[in-house]
Amino acid sequence: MITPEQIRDDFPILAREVRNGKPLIYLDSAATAQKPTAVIEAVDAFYRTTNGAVQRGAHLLAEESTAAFEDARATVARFVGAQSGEIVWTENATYALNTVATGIAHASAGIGGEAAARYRIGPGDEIVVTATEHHANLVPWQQLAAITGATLTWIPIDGEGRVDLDNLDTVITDRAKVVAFTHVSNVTGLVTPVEPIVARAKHVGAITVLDACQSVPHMPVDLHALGVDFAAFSGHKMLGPTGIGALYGRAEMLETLPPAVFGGGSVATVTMEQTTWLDAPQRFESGTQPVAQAVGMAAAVEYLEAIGMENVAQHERELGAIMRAGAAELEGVRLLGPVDGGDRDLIGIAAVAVEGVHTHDVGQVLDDRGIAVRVGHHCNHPLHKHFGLTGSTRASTHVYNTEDDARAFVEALAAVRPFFGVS
Amino acid sequence: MITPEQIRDDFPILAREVRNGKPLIYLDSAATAQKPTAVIEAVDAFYRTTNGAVQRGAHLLAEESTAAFEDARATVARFVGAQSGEIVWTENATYALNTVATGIAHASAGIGGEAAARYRIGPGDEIVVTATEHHANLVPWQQLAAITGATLTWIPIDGEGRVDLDNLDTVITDRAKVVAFTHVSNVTGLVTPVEPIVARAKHVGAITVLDACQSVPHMPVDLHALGVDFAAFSGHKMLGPTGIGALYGRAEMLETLPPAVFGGGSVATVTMEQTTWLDAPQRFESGTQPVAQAVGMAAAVEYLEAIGMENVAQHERELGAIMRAGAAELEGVRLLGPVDGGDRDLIGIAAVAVEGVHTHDVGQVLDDRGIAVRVGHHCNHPLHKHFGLTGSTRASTHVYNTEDDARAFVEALAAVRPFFGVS
Amino acid sequence: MSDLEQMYQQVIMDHAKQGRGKGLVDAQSRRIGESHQVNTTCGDEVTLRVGLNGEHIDSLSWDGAGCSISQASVSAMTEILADTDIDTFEEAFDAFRELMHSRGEPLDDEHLEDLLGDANAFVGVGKYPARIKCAMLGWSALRDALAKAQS
Amino acid sequence: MSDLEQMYQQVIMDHAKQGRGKGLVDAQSRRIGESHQVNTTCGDEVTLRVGLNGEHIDSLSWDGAGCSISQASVSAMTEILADTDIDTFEEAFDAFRELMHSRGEPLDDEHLEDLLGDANAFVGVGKYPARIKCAMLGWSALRDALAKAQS
Ligand SMILES: Cc1ncc(COP(=O)(O)O)c(C=O)c1O
Ligand SMILES: Cc1ncc(COP(=O)(O)O)c(C=O)c1O
Repeated sequence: MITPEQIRDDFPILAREVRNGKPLIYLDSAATAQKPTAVIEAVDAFYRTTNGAVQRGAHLLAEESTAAFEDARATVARFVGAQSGEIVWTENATYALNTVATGIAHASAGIGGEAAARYRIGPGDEIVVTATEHHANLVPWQQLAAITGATLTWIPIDGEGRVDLDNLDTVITDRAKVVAFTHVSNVTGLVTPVEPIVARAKHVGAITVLDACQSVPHMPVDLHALGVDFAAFSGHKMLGPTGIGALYGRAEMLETLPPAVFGGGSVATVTMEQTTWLDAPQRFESGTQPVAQAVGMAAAVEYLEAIGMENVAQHERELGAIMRAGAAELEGVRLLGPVDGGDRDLIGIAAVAVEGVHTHDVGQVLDDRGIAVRVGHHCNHPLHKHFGLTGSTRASTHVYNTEDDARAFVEALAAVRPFFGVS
Repeated sequence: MITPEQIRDDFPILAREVRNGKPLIYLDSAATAQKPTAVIEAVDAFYRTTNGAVQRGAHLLAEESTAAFEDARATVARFVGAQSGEIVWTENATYALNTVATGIAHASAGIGGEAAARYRIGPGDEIVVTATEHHANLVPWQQLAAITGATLTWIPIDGEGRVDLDNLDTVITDRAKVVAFTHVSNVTGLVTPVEPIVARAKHVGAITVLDACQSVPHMPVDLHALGVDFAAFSGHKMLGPTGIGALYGRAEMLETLPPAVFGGGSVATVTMEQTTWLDAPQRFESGTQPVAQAVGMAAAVEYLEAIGMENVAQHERELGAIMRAGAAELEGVRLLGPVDGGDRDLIGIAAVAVEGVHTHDVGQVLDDRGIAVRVGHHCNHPLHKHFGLTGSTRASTHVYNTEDDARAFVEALAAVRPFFGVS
Repeated sequence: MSDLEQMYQQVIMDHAKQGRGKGLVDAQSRRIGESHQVNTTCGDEVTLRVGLNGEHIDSLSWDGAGCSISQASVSAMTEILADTDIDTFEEAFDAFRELMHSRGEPLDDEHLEDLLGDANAFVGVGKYPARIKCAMLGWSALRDALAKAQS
Repeated sequence: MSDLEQMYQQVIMDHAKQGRGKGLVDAQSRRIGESHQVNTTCGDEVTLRVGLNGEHIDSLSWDGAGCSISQASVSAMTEILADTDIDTFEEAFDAFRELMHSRGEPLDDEHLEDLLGDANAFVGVGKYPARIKCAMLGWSALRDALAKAQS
C-alpha cells in the first residue's frame, strides 16, 4: 500500500504553483518523472565530495568515483534481476536501443570480426517489431533494415492496441534475426506478454530486444526471468536524473556485440591502424561517462525499492483504472485502448481523443487547471494512425499521484467540450 | 588576472581532505574538472522547480523546461562563437565526434538520400587525422574507414609532439574527404595551429572536424573565426556536469548530415516503412535529452565568462610553464613535449615519465601527498608509442589551481626516485 | 476574463469554426506560390496558396487541420490580407510576430492594431510560448508561398 | 610506517627488482599452459607459462613489464608456488584475493600466512582499490594458464 500524500513531500517540485497560483497536478510521468530529494541530493553530493575520472587514474577521488559508479551499476542491475556486467550506461533508452541496432550494423559491416558473426544480417533476413512501438524502438530497426538490406516486418495489434499473439508463428518467420518489442505501450498503457514472443523468437534463433521504458519505472521487472537478450530503460522516467539510461544485455550476448560508439575508455589497445576492445560493459561506454547521473539513478532505484515495486504497480494500476474508466464514460471522449485489459495488465496511463477539440486545445484547458499532461503523438505516429488519429491527450502517473489527481484529470476532461462550445 | 585563492571558495570539493587528512591538490582537470557551486545549484534548482519534458507538450513545466534548455543552447553557442542552431547536445565529446563519423557512415549507406551526397565516402577516399589524437578522435575515423573502405592517413608529429605543418600539401591529398584533428593535445598541452590545416582541407574540399575538448575549457575559442565545419567539446571538462557535451556544426553542414541515432524527438513523420527527419539541431537529438545537464553546462559557461577566458588562458599558461620547467629540470624526469612551445601555445599540462619508476608508482607517491594526477596512457596510445613509452604521469590545471599547486607537483616528482631508491 | 478565456476569445472560436478562405482555389493570377507547413510537435498542418499580380495579393486560400489556434490564425490572416499587397503583408507579419512575443500585452500602436484586425484577438497566445508556433503556422506558410511566387 | 611505506615494503621492492622466475623457460612438462594478461588502465602486462605433471606444477616462468606492484606480485607468487600443486594454487589464490580485499588488514590465519609467504607483504595494496588489479595480474595469468594446461 502506498500513501501518496506522504510520498509527495519527498518531491520538492510538487509543492510549486503553476498557472495563476494553481497547485501542480503532474500527470506527465510517462514523458519524464519528477525527482525525490534523495536523488537530487545524491547528485549534488557527488559533485561536492567525490567527483573524479572513473576507471582511470589512481588518486583517491578517481577511486571513490569509480566505486560509486560501479556500485550504482550493481544497484541498477539488481533492480532488474541482472548481473552488474550486464548493465551498460547510456544517455537514455533511445541510445540503449540504438547501441544494439548500430552494433548489429557494425557487425554486418565486418566490425568485431568472426566473433560477431551471429550479429550479421543482410538481404533476406527479417527484423520484427510490433505495430505499437515508440519511435525509439521502431526507427532504429527500420533504418537498420535500410542499411543492411534486411526487411522490417511487424506483429499486428488489435483494434484496442493489444499486440496480437495469435499468429506469432507466421509473423516471426525462420528468417527473423531480431525481434524488438515494447514491454508496455506508452499510449495505451497495455503490458505486452513477453513469454510467447520470446519463446517464438528463441525457436527461430532471433535476438530479442525489449523496450522496457514504461515497465521498469512502474512494476517489478526481472530480466533474467523474462529471458530477453537485450532491454532498454531510462533513468529520468524512474525518478532518476536526466541524461542517463541503461542497456541490459545478457552476458553471453554482450560478449560479442561490437561497439556502436568508438573512443577512449572502451578500447584495450589502439594503434593508428587497429583497435581491440575491452570486455563488456566497458566496450560500450566510450568517453567520460554520466557518473553523477548513474549515482542519481541508483538513488532512484533505492527510493523505489523502499516503497516496493509491487506497491508501485498496484497503486498505478488503480489510478490508471480511475482515469480510463472516468474518461471513457464522458460524452464525446474516446479512450485509446481498453478501459480494462482483460488478460493484459495496464499501467497508470490514459490517452484520450476529445471529439471536435484538438489535443493541443484539450491540453490547454487542463494546463489552465494546473494539470500537466502530454499532447500530440507521444512519439508514436503509427499507433495513432492505427486509431485514425494524429494525436491524443495523455495522462500518466507515478508514485506521487493521488486518486484526487486521477479524478481531477477526468473532471477537467469533462469541462473541455463545454468550454469550446462543442456538443 | 585571476586570484585562484578566491576562486577556490566556489568549488566545494576543494575543501575536502584526502589521504590521511591531506588537503586536496587537484591536478587532473584534463580528465575531468571540478564544479563550482553555481553549476551544482543550477542542476539542483532545475530538478526542484522546473523539470518537464522539453519540446513536447504544452504545460507550464514543459514550457519552462524548453525555455531553459534552449537558453542553455544559446549560451553555449555564444561561448564558442556559434549560432544556437549550430549546437547539438551529446552525452560527451566522444559522442559528438561519433555523431559526425556515424552520420558519414549512414550517408555512405544511403541514409539521407541525395541531400546527404556530399557526406558519402568510399574506397579511394581518404580520412586524415594527426598522430597526436586522443582515441576519441582516432578510433571513430579508423572504424569509419573500415566500414566504408576509405583509407585512414595522418599528419605526422615531430619529436616533441608538434603537428607537422610543413607537408600538409602532400599529406592532405586531393582524395581527402575528412580532416579531423585536435585543437590541443591532451598529453603535451600543445595547441595546434588551426588555420593552415583548415586552409588546406578547404582547398581539397574536405570536411574539417576539430576536437576542441582541451581548448574550449581553457582558452577563448571562436569556431566561426576558426572556420572548421564541426567541433566537439564536453561539459565536464569545462566545470560543467557529467553527462553532457556538444557538437558544433556549421549551419550549412548540419543541414544535410544524416542522424547517427534514431528515435523520438528527431523525426518529422514516421510510418512503419519510412521516416523523415526534423531540421538540425533536433535531427541529432533523439530521445529525452540531458536537460538538467544542459542547464548546468550553461551555468559553467557563465561562470567562465565572468572570469574571462583570456584570463583563464593566461593563468593556466603560467601554471603549465611552472610545472613543465620544474619537471624538466629534475634528474631522471622526462617531459613529454616541449617546455616552451616556441611558435605554439601551450595550456596547463605537464606529462612526464620518471626513469626507472612506472607511472602507477609515480601516481601513488603523488596521491599520498594529496596530489591527484592522471597516470597511464590518457587515452592516447599512439602518442605514447611515438615517445617510446607506454604511459606517463600527467598534471593538468584549471582556474582553481594555484602556483603552489604547480610547485607541489614538481616537489612531489622530485621525491619519487629517492622513494623507490632509483638513481 | 481568465488567461484561458483571453486566449480563446470568441472571435478566435468563430474563425476556427468558419475558416475564412478555407478550401484551396485555382488561382488565375500571374504568379502563384504554394506552401505546406507542418508543426511537428502536434501535427498541425496548413497548405496555403497565394496568387500575385505584381505586388498585389489577388488570391489567398488554404486548407489545413489542427488546433483551433492554428486554424483560426490562418483564417484571420486570410481575412485581413486578401486583396492587399506584399508590403502590407510584411508590415502585418512583423506586427503579428511582435504581438506573439508581447507576453499577453496588446500592441500599443493604433495603426498596427487597425492593420491586424481580428488577428489582434490572438494577444492571449503570447502567454503560452508553446502555442506561438501554432498561431504563426499560417503566417509562415504565407511568407513561404509569397517567396515562391516571386521567385 | 605511512600507508605508502606499508604498500611498498622492502620485500616488494626487492621482488620488483629481482623478478623471481622472470624469463620464460621452455617447459618440458606433459602439459603446458600459457597466458598473456594486460591491465588496460595502465598497460601492465604479464606472460606466464606453467608446466604441469599431473597435478604438480613443475615449471613456472613469466615475462612482463609494468608497475612495481604487478611485477613484484608475480615474482612473489612464482616463489611460493613453484614446485607445488594445483590445490595449493587454489588455496593461495583465494587467500591472496582475500588479502587484497581486507582494506589493509593482514590475514588472521597462521596457515594462510605461511602459505602466502612473501605475498603477505602486499597487504598494503588493499587500501588502494585501483591497485588491486595490478597485484592480481600474475595470479589471474596463472589461473588462466593452469586452466589451459588442463584442457
Ligand atoms: C583531446 C580529447 N579529446 C576527446 C576527449 C574525450 O572527451 P569525453 O571523455 O568527454 O568524451 C578528451 C578527454 O578525455 C580529450 O582530452
Ligand atoms: C515506450 C518508450 N520507449 C522509448 C522511449 C524513449 O525513452 P528516452 O526518451 O528516455 O530515450 C519512451 C519515452 O519517451 C517510451 O515511452
